[in-house]
Amino acid sequence: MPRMTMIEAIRSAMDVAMGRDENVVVFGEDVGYFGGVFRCTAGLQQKYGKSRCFDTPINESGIVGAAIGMAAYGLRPCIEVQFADYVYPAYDQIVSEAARLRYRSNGQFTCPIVIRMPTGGGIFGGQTHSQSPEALFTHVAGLKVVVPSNPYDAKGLLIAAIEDPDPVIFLEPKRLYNGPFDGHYERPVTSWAKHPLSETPEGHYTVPLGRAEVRREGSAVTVLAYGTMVYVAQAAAEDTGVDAEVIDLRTLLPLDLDTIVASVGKTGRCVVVHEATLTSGFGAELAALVQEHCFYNLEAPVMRVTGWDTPYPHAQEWDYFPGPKRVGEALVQVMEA
Amino acid sequence: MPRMTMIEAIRSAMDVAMGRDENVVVFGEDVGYFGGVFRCTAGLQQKYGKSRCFDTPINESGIVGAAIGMAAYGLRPCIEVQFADYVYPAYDQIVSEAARLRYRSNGQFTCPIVIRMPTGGGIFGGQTHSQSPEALFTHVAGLKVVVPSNPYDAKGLLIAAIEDPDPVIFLEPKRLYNGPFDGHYERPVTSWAKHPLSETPEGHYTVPLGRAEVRREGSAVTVLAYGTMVYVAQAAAEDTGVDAEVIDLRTLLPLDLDTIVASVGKTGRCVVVHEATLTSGFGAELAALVQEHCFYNLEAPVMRVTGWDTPYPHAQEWDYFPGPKRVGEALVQVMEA
Amino acid sequence: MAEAGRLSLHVPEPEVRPGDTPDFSHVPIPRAGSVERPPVDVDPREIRDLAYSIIRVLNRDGEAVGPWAGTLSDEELLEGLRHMMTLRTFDARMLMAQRQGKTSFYMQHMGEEAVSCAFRKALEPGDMNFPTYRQAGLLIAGGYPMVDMMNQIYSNEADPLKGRQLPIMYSARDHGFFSISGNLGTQFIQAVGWAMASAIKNDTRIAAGWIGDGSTAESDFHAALVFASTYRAPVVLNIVNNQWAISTFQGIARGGSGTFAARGLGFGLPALRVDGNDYLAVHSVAKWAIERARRNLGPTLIEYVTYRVGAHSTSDDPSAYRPKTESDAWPLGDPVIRLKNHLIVRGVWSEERHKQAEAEILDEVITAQKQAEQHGTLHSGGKPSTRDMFEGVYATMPPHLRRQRQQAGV
Amino acid sequence: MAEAGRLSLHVPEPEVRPGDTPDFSHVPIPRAGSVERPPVDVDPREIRDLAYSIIRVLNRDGEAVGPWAGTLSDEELLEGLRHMMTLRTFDARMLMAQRQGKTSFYMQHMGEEAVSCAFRKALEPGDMNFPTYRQAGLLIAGGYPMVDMMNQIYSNEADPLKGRQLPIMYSARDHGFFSISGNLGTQFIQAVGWAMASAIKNDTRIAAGWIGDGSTAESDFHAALVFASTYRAPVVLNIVNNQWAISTFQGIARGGSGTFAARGLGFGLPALRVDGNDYLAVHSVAKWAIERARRNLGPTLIEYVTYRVGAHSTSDDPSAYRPKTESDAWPLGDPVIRLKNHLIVRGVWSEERHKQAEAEILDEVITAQKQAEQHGTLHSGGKPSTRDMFEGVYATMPPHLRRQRQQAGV
Ligand SMILES: Cc1ncc(C[n+]2csc(CCOP(=O)(O)OP(=O)(O)O)c2C)c(N)n1
Ligand SMILES: Cc1ncc(C[n+]2csc(CCOP(=O)(O)OP(=O)(O)O)c2C)c(N)n1
Ligand SMILES: [Mg+2]
Ligand SMILES: [Mg+2]
Repeated sequence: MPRMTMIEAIRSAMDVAMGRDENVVVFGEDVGYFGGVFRCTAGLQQKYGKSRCFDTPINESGIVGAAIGMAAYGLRPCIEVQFADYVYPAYDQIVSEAARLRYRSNGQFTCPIVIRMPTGGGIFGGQTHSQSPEALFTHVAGLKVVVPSNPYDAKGLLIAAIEDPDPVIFLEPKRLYNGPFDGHYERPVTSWAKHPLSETPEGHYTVPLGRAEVRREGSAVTVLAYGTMVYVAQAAAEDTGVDAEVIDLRTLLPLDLDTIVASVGKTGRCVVVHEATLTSGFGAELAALVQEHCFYNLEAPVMRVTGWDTPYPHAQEWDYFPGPKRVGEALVQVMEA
Repeated sequence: MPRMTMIEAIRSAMDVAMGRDENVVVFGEDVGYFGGVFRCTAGLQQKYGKSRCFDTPINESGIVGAAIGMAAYGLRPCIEVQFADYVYPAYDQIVSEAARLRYRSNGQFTCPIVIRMPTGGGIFGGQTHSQSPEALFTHVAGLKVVVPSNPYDAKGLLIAAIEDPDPVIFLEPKRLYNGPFDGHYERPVTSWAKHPLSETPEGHYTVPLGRAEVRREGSAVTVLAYGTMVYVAQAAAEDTGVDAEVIDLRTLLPLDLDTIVASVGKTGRCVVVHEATLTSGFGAELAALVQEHCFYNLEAPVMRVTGWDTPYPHAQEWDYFPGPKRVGEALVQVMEA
Repeated sequence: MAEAGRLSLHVPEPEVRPGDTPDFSHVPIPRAGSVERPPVDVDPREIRDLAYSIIRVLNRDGEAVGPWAGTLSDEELLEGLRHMMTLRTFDARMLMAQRQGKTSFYMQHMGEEAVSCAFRKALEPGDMNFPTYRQAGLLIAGGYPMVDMMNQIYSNEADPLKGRQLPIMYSARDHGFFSISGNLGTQFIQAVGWAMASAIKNDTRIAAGWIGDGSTAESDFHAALVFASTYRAPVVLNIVNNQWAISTFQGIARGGSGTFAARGLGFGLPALRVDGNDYLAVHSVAKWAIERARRNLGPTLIEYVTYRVGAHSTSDDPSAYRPKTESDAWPLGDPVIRLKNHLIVRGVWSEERHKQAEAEILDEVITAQKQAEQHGTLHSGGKPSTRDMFEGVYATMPPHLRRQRQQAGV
Repeated sequence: MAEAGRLSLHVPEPEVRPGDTPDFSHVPIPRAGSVERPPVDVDPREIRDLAYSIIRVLNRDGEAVGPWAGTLSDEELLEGLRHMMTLRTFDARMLMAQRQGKTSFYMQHMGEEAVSCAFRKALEPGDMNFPTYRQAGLLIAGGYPMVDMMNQIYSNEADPLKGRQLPIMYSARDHGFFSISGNLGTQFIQAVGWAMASAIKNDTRIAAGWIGDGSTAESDFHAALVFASTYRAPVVLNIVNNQWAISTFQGIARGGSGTFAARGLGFGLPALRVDGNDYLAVHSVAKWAIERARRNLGPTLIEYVTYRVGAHSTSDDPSAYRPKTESDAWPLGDPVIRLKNHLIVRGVWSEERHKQAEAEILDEVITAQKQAEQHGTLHSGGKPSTRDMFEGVYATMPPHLRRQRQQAGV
């Protein structure tokens, strides 16, 4: 099977979707001729023409608003916001319009759009190229929120998202685009070529939305993670020797609660990890759910290891980033509790 | 002492602040000549002139963006977004600009603005006049988030917010504007005139940000609430006879964790109540914090009673609204757990 | 005033406020028939002056004059009059229903009936409107059943939107009427997106966006103009300038620009201003712009100059911010009366037939209302279920919502 | 192509792509000196044509001609040249430093030096700029120490912004330079707000907003124009049209409009287009607009026609989307060379003195760089502390952040 990077897998997903369904269109800033600043759409304009893959003016609200109109017409726009940090101008269109269109029109109009955006830190991108805004979307009824962690999933989830009848926020951890990053920034990075999950079929397949995957089995503590943090959590388990079960959530909304509850039921302990700021991050929802559903199994409070409650800094990136050291300390601490 | 409604108290706060500090300016849609669709700014233009209280074009991003520029100049804008449901177009200015200005400029520029907005449901306002978006702000480092529940607090908190050196999101539960609403929509409503907390000094005073208040002492279970839900929680306690301690959080960010921990330490049980949708609502953060800080005192999982994860409906308002019946059931259930 | 050499803030003010005598004499009203009618494939740069004039057809004597007089037949005009009268009667009844507590909220069209009623008749089946809350004429003139409108307003058991939406926030896909959003401006760019989709699919259908004078200040207005201009989308962009945005006069949104139509000039769009109270002028200008769009010549921006005679909504009382008599002084008259007079001049209508039509229409509306009320009103009779509240958030209900629905006991 | 009678989508394309021969012959370049200079209190409606022309001062022979030639002295012009040369040298050194891994990111000004350098000299102390990331000339020409700029770029222990901001996102309040945001467009309306504040306080200071051609598509551009127009804010609104927005040519943002300046016409603003590679023209037009603002006559929109010679940023490689030789074909030449030639024609400069100045400036920049590097670079030497990361989120650190700082062990 071919090996792909995340970027190649994401590109392949759009290629396959455009090839199968003429209603799939792709657009965004620098997405057309150039193929995107991360090259995720490279070659699509050439292959499918300027009507189906094109550059847009720099107006995120316009990009999403136009996509909503197109979706109401019957197309399936898969659009790019250049960085998740730049999604806020489109927030009204997403929250007030895309998320509620099916509901408020009682299904007369629907909004099958996918909004792709590079998310997360670890590239010295400073406050405007590092944010993880997933919790701002998981609070919004009507949206689905997906965060893939490897090429295989990225392609399968993106095809599933494009085929989904409802709006999907598709967050691509940019630190994973070219290789699995485990947060050991001082060590050489590995490339996807050496990782089994870079084996990605050329053709069509889907990874269903709403299903988590256990990435590392363990009996001592359950770690809930997604995106880059999946690798950080695995590294923390290896580094500390704590027998952690690492769950890659993949879809945050709707959430695969069953897999979580089953695991915490077994381990009795839980650590939640994400890059976003702590307060009202998605970890809060996870902690709340775990204590709601596993209260009588829990032997220690659910701990959260996250970005600090500050804007994302530039120079102090590795102090901010919840790396294997901080996650490892939490694993040890939760075992001692 | 004079008795005021919430509206009068809020107006009085701005009046006092404008009278004391020439740098306080007030503006927003319909805020100037007419005095606001809820009349919170009535009379201020007449008293302080058109340069200090004026109508704006209908552009929420423009209103906040202009306020940020004014704050950077040295003014203290206290602005109105007509309904919290209409804040999203301004979300980028709030999150990317107001919240981070002090940090990113290392204090060279600051952003002492207050963004007032009517929030919450209970008025048959449908999906665009009923939302409670507080969790979308509590996730943002650099913001403060305030939700008053009575005239005395509303005035004192609003003056404190205007005098605060940082941006404050000031959410006014519109269902409380004219009287304390306990969610018993089928019973006649009482007016503020009959409630002790409508006693509001004419002049200057502040209620400090970041401090919760116990509204009802109790020993069986702690209820964390804010805004309209404070009265619903009290009603639920009365209706069920459960000896609940009801805490009015007043400020969500920064949160008065000490008061919460002290109470749950005493009761060993906790129910969180809010109008906003459940998933990733502020209740998630509260539940996460309570289990983190009170784990060994908890005798039952922290329960959340909230709006459902749907857009805010029109006809089914009272099925959606977390009224005293639903809160009461949770109280009973948490006591039985 | 500030000292010399010092800056000061300019805040635009309407010329009259409650207590003053309304005066529109400064508003330049060109003679009916005086504005040229360019070919639809005109270079927009050649017709910039149309953004500063007003295209009018009906003169004071009720005659249709000039190059925009159009080709509507007697039957079509009589139908148009009927639509406007129906809308006005519908409004009156629903306002009353709101006062009677049968619903929570209502918004009327008084004075602006020509805009949506006439525009609708210039469209073809399959075209799509992205309306605001003040274009119910698109439904009335499009043959959408009044009783379904009322069911929506009453949030009753037959409400096509299952009680989920605020009254009057209709949705009627099959009638070319997009689901109304309560958020201002958002749908202007969606209309452009729909039109782009039609162009992408080499379809023949076009879209129409709608926005109020006040809402042109919203940022999505800009997004719409940028996208429409860049991709030459087959869309007609309609600005309904009814002089007021709740309590705020149009000068606050318009600022130093001469007109709202002029906003289109910076985008190279043809920008036309039209007498919004003149059914014939509205229809004729709409036809022109729709033909442009359909011939793939790109978008057109139209400003309809009209006046909001009533309150903004049932939550509003305009006497607090404008003279009560302002609407009487409005120089473009009443759209119903003007079309009525024209039909009388044309010899196909009379005061008597008008009175008779009024009675008939009232009857029709009351019949519809009775029918709707059999399905319930907001606080009594049949209503959408709690289950309806949980459904339709997604195509398939996800586990967490199923759990919540169960908790709610339904 | 679509069948006859069918719609199709228009997507603007630049005329040349890699492999093609660049050709700007279709870009109309008016003769230097040919555009009138109206009085600053002109009625904007009378000068609409200025939005479609280009104000130019320096002709091909290096002479300053026409009504906009201005009154800059030899000394002032020599200083201007030095500022532009310094900026160019600064850019070259910092680009190299980025390649050497001393910082994470850099953005240069090559070809656009005149815009920010000349504008800065038309301002008064106390005025405030709201710049984008491509106006470092405002700092250089304003006398802000280069070493502080470098400390920011290096995120070192002397970084005035404590390592919190991406390189080049400077903030220098005392130099009239607002904290740069990485989010496009947001600061255009903030500039208007600052200007409104100055007017509210009957101050004399004015503001300047800055935006790129691509970013005019952002919605806050609209917000800025609406507010500026309504309140006649004392602000100069600058659009730097450098033809590109990363890989996207200006036609995608501009759409069917003739020019970006024309966007101002729909708001009734005076809208001027100026040769952005002509130091004298930029300065003269800036003076005009700033005087307008200061005399409380309201906002002005200016489009600077220039060309981004370099890559968008150190993360970009333009050879993937435009011919490598495109910048050589750019018809407005190089701002440094043009001013140099003018000074030679004026008789106050020579090739030799220019070479000598180049050497001096390189020396100065290198000296500053050495000084900065003593405080560390991104990955080595002194750096802002983890404590700095926790501070300054609020004026007073709230309990939850104190708890987190403690957890972080600092
Ligand atoms: C985003 C947003 N901001 C504010 C409002 C509140 N609001 C409802 S209608 C209205 C006035 C709109 O005026 P205009 O666009 O002129 O339309 P008209 O009501 O006159 O038809 C306002 C401010 C809203 N619905 N949405
Ligand atoms: C809101 C937002 N969207 C997208 C970006 C990514 N981005 C950074 S620069 C840029 C191009 C800007 O082009 P232009 O305005 O012409 O300025 P120039 O770089 O040419 O000076 C883009 C799309 C951003 N920084 N902010
Ligand atoms: Mg209006
Ligand atoms: Mg550019």
